[in-house]
Amino acid sequence: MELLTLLIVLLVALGAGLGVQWLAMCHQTMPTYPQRAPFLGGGLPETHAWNRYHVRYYPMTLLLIAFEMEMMFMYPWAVVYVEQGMKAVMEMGMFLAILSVGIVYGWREGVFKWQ
Amino acid sequence: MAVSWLSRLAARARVPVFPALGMHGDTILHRLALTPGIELVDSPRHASILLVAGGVPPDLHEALRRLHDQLPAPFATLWYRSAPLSELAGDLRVDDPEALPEALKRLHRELMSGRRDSSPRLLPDEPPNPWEGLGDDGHGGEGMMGGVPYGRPMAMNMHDDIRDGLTLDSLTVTLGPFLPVLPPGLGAKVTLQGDLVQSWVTQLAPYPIALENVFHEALQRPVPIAELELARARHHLQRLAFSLRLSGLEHLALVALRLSRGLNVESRVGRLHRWLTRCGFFRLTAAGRGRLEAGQARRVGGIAARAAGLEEDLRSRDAAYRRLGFTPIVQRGGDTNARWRQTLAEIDHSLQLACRAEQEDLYSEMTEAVETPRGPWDDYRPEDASDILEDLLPGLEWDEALTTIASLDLAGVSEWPLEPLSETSLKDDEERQA
Amino acid sequence: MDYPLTVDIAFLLLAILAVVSGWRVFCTDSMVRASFFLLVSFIAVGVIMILLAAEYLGVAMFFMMAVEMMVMATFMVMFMMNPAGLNPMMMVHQHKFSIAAGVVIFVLLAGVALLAEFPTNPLPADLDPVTSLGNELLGDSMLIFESAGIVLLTTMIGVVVLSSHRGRYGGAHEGSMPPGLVPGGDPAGMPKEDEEEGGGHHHCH
Amino acid sequence: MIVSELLLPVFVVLATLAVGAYLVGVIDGAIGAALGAPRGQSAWLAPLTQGAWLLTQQANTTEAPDWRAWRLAPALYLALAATGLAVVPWSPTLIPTDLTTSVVLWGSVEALATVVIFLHGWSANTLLALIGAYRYVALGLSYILISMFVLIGVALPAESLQFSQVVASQAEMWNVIRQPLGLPLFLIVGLGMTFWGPFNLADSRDLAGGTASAVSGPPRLVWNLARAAMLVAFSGVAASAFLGGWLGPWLPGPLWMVIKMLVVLAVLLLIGRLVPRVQPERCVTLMWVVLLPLSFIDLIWAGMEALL
Repeated sequence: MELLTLLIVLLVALGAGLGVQWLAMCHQTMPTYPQRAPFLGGGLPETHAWNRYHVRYYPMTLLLIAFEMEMMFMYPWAVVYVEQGMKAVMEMGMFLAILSVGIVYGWREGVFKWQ
Repeated sequence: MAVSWLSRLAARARVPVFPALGMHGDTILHRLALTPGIELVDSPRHASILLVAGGVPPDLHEALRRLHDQLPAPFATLWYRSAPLSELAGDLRVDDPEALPEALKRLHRELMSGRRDSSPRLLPDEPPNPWEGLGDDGHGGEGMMGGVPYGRPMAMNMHDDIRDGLTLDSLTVTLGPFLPVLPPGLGAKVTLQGDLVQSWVTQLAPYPIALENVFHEALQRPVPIAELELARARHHLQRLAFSLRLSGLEHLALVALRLSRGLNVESRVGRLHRWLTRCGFFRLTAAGRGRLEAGQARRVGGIAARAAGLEEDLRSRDAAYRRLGFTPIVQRGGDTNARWRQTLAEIDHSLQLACRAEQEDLYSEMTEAVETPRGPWDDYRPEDASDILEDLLPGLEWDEALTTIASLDLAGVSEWPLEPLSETSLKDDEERQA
Repeated sequence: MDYPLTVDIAFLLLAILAVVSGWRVFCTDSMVRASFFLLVSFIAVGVIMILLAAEYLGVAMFFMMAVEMMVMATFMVMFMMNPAGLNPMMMVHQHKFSIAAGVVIFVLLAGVALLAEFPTNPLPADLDPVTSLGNELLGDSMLIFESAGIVLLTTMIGVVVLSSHRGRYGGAHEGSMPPGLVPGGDPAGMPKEDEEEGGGHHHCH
Repeated sequence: MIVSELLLPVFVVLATLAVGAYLVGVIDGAIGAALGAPRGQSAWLAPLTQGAWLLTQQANTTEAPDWRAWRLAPALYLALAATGLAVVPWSPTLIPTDLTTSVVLWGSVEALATVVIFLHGWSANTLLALIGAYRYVALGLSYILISMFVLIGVALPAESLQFSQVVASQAEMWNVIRQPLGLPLFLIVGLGMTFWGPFNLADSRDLAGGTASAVSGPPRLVWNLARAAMLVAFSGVAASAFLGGWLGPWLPGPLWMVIKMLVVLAVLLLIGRLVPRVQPERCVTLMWVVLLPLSFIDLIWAGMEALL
């Protein structure tokens, strides 16, 4: 029942979002090419904007994947934390300490700066 | 029925105006920013009215046509102290700043109620390159990267990267002259890799700025120092307001604008300075980038030079200023951060000088040269220095590049003084609207 | 086993969605679309997991895959020519081999699904999968869990070493020289001979 | 039965989303006016007139957009906001979706929001939108860890990943007092996921509207609406996780939720107007080097507190 509610809410919101766009646009002519040109304050691009985009923070994304992988273990851990007491503290403390080393190392090497 | 109800509601919306600035058009924006019911938007797609403010030089007409065609229908164009393009000769032209807000609102209402048709498209409906039915699949493309898919070539790897050596594609675009985040009139050919500026070639120098008449008079005869200093503070406050708006501090930008409009010798900027410090403007937004070398700083002159530690100020040569105990303020660093600290310090300094000069009724004594807010004006007027951007910007991220440009006053000084707006006080303006 | 018919229908629809979007990954031209079709496929599988009462794993699947596909998309765009697929292209290679491999694996898996005898081992009604997962992490699997931490640390350091171009003291092309102990001085912590041969060079920039 | 378990929750969620999004516009306008924006029409009418104008405006397109993704992105963002709001409990009995892992589900809404916002900027195929999209990815991938730490912090005393349990665990003391670092950090996450105010890296002024720079008309309306709806969903989650959700004396639970959500919204919108936009590079460094360690401390604090 809960999933059904979620599904209905999701579909209604999605449908409303698409519907508003579609209703208003179904009887609209295609804008002219000059209108469709990218806005650059009167200037023009030479090429399409899609390109091999040079992401400047790529080491950060990789660091995140490694870290996030580990964070997923923390959710079940949180549930049994109070029940297990000190054992849980020790285990997770150790685990986080190990991973913090990774973050500190990354920071020292300037990973969070634009490459 | 439903539609008319909708358009009646739409007619009551704040009028979204996209300003395309011509010569000396920026003064009216300071006024419009404080006018209720008008919203200055950043993109022509978000506007229902294109406001062309100030004369647009003929060589920019092509760019203006392109911009005009980028507004989605229904839209209208309003020409403020500017001659309409020949195709749009029938458009509304307003020269009176008092009448402008009402004209904008009326235009918007007429558009929404259908009493006025949307402005016609000026350029032919043709793709940048013909593509339909061409190429391997009839969409203009050839092979993996070739051809002109949907009318444009694909971005290709042209430049080696300047930071980490990964050579990916670079994008080359011409920006401006109507990009609202650049100084009016500035146009450039920019190559970007990712969000990093790889190269910047200034193609169109920004329009010369018009200074208040008092600076022109100071070269002819002694003028009251209080007036000179207030005009200087006004100029800097307006620049500050532009930069604050750019960094998302709309309310402080309005504070700065209001201050500049009602500026007198009693005004102080201490509170504005404190707010800026507290909200983290200096640390989060204007963080030290765009550092000028001594040579560049000298070329730009004025605030930029003094922010870079050069103690150059023509005012210290003036005997009247010396009597006021004037010594130039300087900062070290010469970066964005130092420039804004310098600007705020100089506004404050100007106001104090003005206050004392008024008490003693002092007049400037040196008439062969004057320190304008833009820099020293001795034998020559301060000239356009926008080509230093070519050395300054490469290697900066887009946001850093724009904050750097905003912190620099690069345009040359126009030979004509600023035409004074008929100054009804701001209070009246706002009260009348409310 | 009793569950409503809707679960069956939902399972079928989701399975079709997972397979179709998985297939679309290989026939779209745009790298971004390909990544996010894969994401849709994973989300469909995640919902199936929720239907199978593996609620945590299902939701964790959305979470992980959203981040991972996002990162994958940025890298695919960075390194593939024509990343948006403005010109059509064929992303599939070695057709015969891949078709054969696909058929074989499908037959094997389908065979397992149909022929294997699954134990009827009904879950206790009060079982909370998240709690039991947590207890497992703190029980027998603790060693595995901690070694996973070490492995991830190694991954992080590897990532930084391989991908970060910028060193502790600036870009690698500048030699990542440490700053001097006095302003403008020679790099600190360098052996003597390095200092002599690199000193003059260092002052150039 | 079907009314109380299906129709009522669905109605509650959708109505909150619609009314809440409208209120976001009203409150933001009121805050703007209080801070000195020129007073025009009443703040109550402004969001409606703006919406009506967008509905009558032509929808812009670009030369070669990724059509489907471009039109889907605003609708998907709205759907994510609705999903996020659906996990928020209104009272011990009125909980639209009471999954045992609703905290993790909210986390995945945050992660998927990054995907959707990226898609919105990418599919326009224009320079300024593209830069906005990639900037947002940098931000989105940075705040997600902070959010995880902070939410795990509130799950510790509740011994559950269920928002209803999280609320119930605050019967004695709200988490905002028990874990003082939690709410400020979580508010930063909220500003990040709606790219509002200081973290408006995606649709910022220096990019002429960023991912929204090329859209106009109804698609822009849906996009703005979805952003406001996401703020509402976020404030619901923040109110349940830190401000004790439906708990409170005298008034009925749902009413308390409404009051608390409005408080969170007002605080968020106020911060949005008072703090300048952070430079992207600074933002990433700030998130990882300052806020992430702070969220570590928050988790340790929460852990200590839960055991004592």
